[in-house]
Amino acid sequence: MTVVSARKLRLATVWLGGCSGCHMSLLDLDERLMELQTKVDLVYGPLVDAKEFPREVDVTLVEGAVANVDHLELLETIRGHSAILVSLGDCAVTGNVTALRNGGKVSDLLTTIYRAGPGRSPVGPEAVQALPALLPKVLPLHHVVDVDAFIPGCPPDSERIWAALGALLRGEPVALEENQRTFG
Amino acid sequence: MEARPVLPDAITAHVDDPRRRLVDQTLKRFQYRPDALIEVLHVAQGAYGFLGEELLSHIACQLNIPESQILGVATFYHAFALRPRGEHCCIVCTGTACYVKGGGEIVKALEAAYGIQAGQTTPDGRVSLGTARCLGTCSQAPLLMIDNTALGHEVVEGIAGRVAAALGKSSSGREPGS
Amino acid sequence: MSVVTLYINDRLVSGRVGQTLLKVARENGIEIPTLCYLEGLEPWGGCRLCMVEVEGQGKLQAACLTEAREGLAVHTDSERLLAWRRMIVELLLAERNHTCAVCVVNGHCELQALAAKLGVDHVRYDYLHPALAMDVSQERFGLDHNRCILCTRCVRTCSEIEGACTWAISGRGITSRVTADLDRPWGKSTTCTDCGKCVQMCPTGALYKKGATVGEMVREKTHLQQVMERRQRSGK
Amino acid sequence: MNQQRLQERVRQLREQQSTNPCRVLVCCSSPCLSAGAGAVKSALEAVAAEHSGRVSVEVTATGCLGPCSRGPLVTVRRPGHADAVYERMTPELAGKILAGHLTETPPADNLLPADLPFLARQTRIVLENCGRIDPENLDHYLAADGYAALARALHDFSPEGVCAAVEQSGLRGRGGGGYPTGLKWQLLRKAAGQRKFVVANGDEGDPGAFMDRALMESDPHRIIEGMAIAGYATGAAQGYVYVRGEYPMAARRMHKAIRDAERAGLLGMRILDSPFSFRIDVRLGAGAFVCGEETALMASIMGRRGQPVPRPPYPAEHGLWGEPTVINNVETFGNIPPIIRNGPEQLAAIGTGRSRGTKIFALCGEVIENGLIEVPMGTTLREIVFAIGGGIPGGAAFKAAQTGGPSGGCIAAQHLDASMDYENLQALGSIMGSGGLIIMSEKTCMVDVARFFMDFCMDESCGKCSPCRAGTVQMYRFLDRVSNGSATERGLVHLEELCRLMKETSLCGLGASAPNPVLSTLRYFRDEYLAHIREHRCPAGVCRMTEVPVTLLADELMQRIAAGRLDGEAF
Repeated sequence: MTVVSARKLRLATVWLGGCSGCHMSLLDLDERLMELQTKVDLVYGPLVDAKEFPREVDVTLVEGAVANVDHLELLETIRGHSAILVSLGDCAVTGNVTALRNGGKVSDLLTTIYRAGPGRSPVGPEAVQALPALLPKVLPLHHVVDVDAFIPGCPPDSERIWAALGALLRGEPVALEENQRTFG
Repeated sequence: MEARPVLPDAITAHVDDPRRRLVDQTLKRFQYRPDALIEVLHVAQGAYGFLGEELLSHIACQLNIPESQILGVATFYHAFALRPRGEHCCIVCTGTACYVKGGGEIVKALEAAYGIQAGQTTPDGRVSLGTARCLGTCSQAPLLMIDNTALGHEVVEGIAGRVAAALGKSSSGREPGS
Repeated sequence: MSVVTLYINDRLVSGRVGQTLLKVARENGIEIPTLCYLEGLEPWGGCRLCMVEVEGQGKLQAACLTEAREGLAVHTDSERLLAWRRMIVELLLAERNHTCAVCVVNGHCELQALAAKLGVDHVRYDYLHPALAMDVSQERFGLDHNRCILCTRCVRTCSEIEGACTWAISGRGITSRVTADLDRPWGKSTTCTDCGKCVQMCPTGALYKKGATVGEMVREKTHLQQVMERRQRSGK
Repeated sequence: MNQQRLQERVRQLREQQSTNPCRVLVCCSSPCLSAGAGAVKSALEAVAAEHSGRVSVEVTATGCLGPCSRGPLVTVRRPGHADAVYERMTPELAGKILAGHLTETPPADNLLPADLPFLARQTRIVLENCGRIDPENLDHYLAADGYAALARALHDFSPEGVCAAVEQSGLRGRGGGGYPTGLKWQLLRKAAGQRKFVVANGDEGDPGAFMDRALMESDPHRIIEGMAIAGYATGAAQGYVYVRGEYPMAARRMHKAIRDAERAGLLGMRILDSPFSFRIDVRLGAGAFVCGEETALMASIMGRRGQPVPRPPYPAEHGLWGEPTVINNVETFGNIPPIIRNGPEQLAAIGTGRSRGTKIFALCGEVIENGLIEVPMGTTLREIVFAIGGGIPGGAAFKAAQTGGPSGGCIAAQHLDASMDYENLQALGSIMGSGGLIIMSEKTCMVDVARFFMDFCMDESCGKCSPCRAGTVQMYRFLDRVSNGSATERGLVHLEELCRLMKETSLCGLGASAPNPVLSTLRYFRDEYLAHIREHRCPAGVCRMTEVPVTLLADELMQRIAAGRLDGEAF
């Protein structure tokens, strides 16, 4: 899907079950952010106070794994409204640290932390009014929706992000060099 | 090859144990050759009911095979058990013919009846529920074995009752957890 | 020592009789990925990453085990082989818990490096996330089953080089595990000589030196060759 | 015992058997025993004792006659009368029938029709003695031309001559591989090496297959004779019979037969006073399907983990303990004595194309007549299922026949007229395999069958090579998702890719053939897969579709939590 480069590219960044390290790495672009904002309109994300995920987004960088029901629904919306969806960072690509809970059961997890542990929040069916229900297993993005490009790394350093964004701006598929696509 | 020197410590205490004598006779019959390991394990499993650590260590020493490789062989094959099995064994055949005629349902029914998963033993050590890939009597499908008696052409309805009855009658001739 | 000549990727190369295709290829600068193979150890042939196409043979051959014979025509990097290698790396990454970000050998792991080289930037299969134990009973080293890919380098090193035969694979199929003696904690093994050769040979973070930081986890892989050469030279 | 005394003893035995007024054969193979044949036999012996004053009756326990689902079976054989075979015997009925025969008023209840298609339409060569002789009695085997082939081979044939005869017969491996047996023996005969070995593969790990068990339990001497001839032809002095761990009775009977043969001078040192010596040991398997693969089998015989090693080098050059070894299936050895005794032409005349001779099938599943049948190669599936097997119970429709077990595939209804031989079955996407033939009706869900076989391969994988160890698990998980309703079509693409990966890169036959059941069910029943995935429905009604694909997981979870269920674990 080539992106028309005449008008500014509509870019969105989202942060699901992750630690925001990838967004901080995005900010590490430092002075290149100036050059980026001449080509890109940031239409959604933690750095923008848009409430609803907008339509006709050209590129969405999604950080973090799908850990609960809200993530799942938001990701479906993102896929529906985005031309190109990019998994940003190991959590989105592999589930990484967020998925470390997958070895056990959700009910054991909630019991250990909230019923028997120090956690303060409500438990059981009434909890779901306040908090989104946890999925039985944390999933990487491409196990839920089709993903067009992957930027591995925890966090992916700013060079990789810049290389990927460059390709996307030129309308080419993302093809990172060997040393830029290692996990971890 | 002459017989291995028997270690001086606790192992010699077993010399009068008839099961140990049976294992040692088998070792001697195969002239302590390492390739007799599986035959010896069969005899040991038959005599003791399971392969304890001390027993495996003795066999490893006699056959001059590293202990790690003995464990590798003992855990590779389905027939050998490293933990004591129940007094009675209830094996449900889940070969293709039995599965196609409802063997899977029978396993689920018995798992519910005894509150254990296939491959486990009831807490009181009385019954071990297991499945087998194929017992070779497909014409009696679906079939299950209670110790040595077979229940062929079985159906799910009332299976737990018939298994309990068969368990009552059969004596497996081995005290539990030996 | 008679020479054997063959074609690898349509390039005429030569090697000594008895050498494997892998050795001949590597001596001629042709790279074939491997994980379970290690110079100095008996080839195992389990990881199946070094499969190559040999003209005239229907089935793919494992380069680490197939002898180089006169006049063979071998292809090591067809599109099909690259696809199979990527899929095998994906299967390995999904089989156990390879969370590189929090791994003790992050940056020094052969599996991690191979994934990047082959272009595996995501795993399409279900992550199995098995709940596996760790064994830190050994004084200087630790064993983490979550990172083990069952390449048996440790087993072969311990039996062929050190001769202690502490390690062996027990269990079968997906439940196979590296175990010491009769499944004893490593620290209580009666045969382990604490030599640490297995830790040097492990491709991933399964066997590691306790207390070492991620940066210090550089392993010495050629260590084995020198031991073997000195052993040959000393005529043992 | 040399050849003349052997013929002398055979003549004596035949004469004694012909004078015997009444012989009762009770099938005591595993299926009939588990259906109560033991009690039937003791009842018959009691009746025989009552009449012992007037007429001597010989009650014999025999091996498997074939129609196992009609067990327990009793055959009454009286000179001048046709054999009377009775089905579903109970102790009382058997006693009544024998008493009736002895008083010349044979009752007709439970009498099998003489032309029962199940028995009449078979060509029993390998199974000729099964169910007609007492497997634990050497004399019975000798009376049925036992060891005549061995005597003839030692006396009239050179080793090359035996190999040539086997090659001429066109016999191919009955274990499923289909490699020409004569060729295999020639390779071993020419191989250098002082110690050579002959191995009989009786591992028979395929679920739903029991031909080798029936043969080992019913006619063990035949296998020993076949192995001895192989030893003579190839120059081997030691043989091993690898009996499956789950067949204790077969192992016992093989042990006894070996001891009896050695005591009679037909095995061991200087057989029949000839310079040829041949020893056979029994090795008991311990529950590992992979040990059916020849290199894993050899590892198991050597007391190691049953893990295959790549080939080449083939066992004929580098087998047990590095020495040349030939490995054939038990049924293949069963074919050898008739080749030497009646000449290779008899076997070569039967069969189609390059598949010569007969094949034993274990017919079971959704078919009226369950049991053991031996039919010429090239018999059509329709004849086996409907003519011999009596069709599907309850008139249900035939859906598929599964051959080759976990390494085979299914044959759909449109190929009912396919001829059962090596090449044709392969073309249909299945394999001949060891002979397990499981018939499936509309009640069976093919996705569930594929899942069942993948669960089997996943559990039986030896774990040595990564495509099979990890690939079978991923394929099983996806098939499990299809049958529980949480699969997506994207997964179907990955499944087919994994099938090709395993076929091409697995180290041994288990991994290379594990995808066959999946590929063949996809080939013939793809619509069932799509019905499960797209319409969330199991056409056969077998699969419990309790889960949902990830796209619908959100509201499914909310409903479960609202209903107090927190067990959303399946996804």
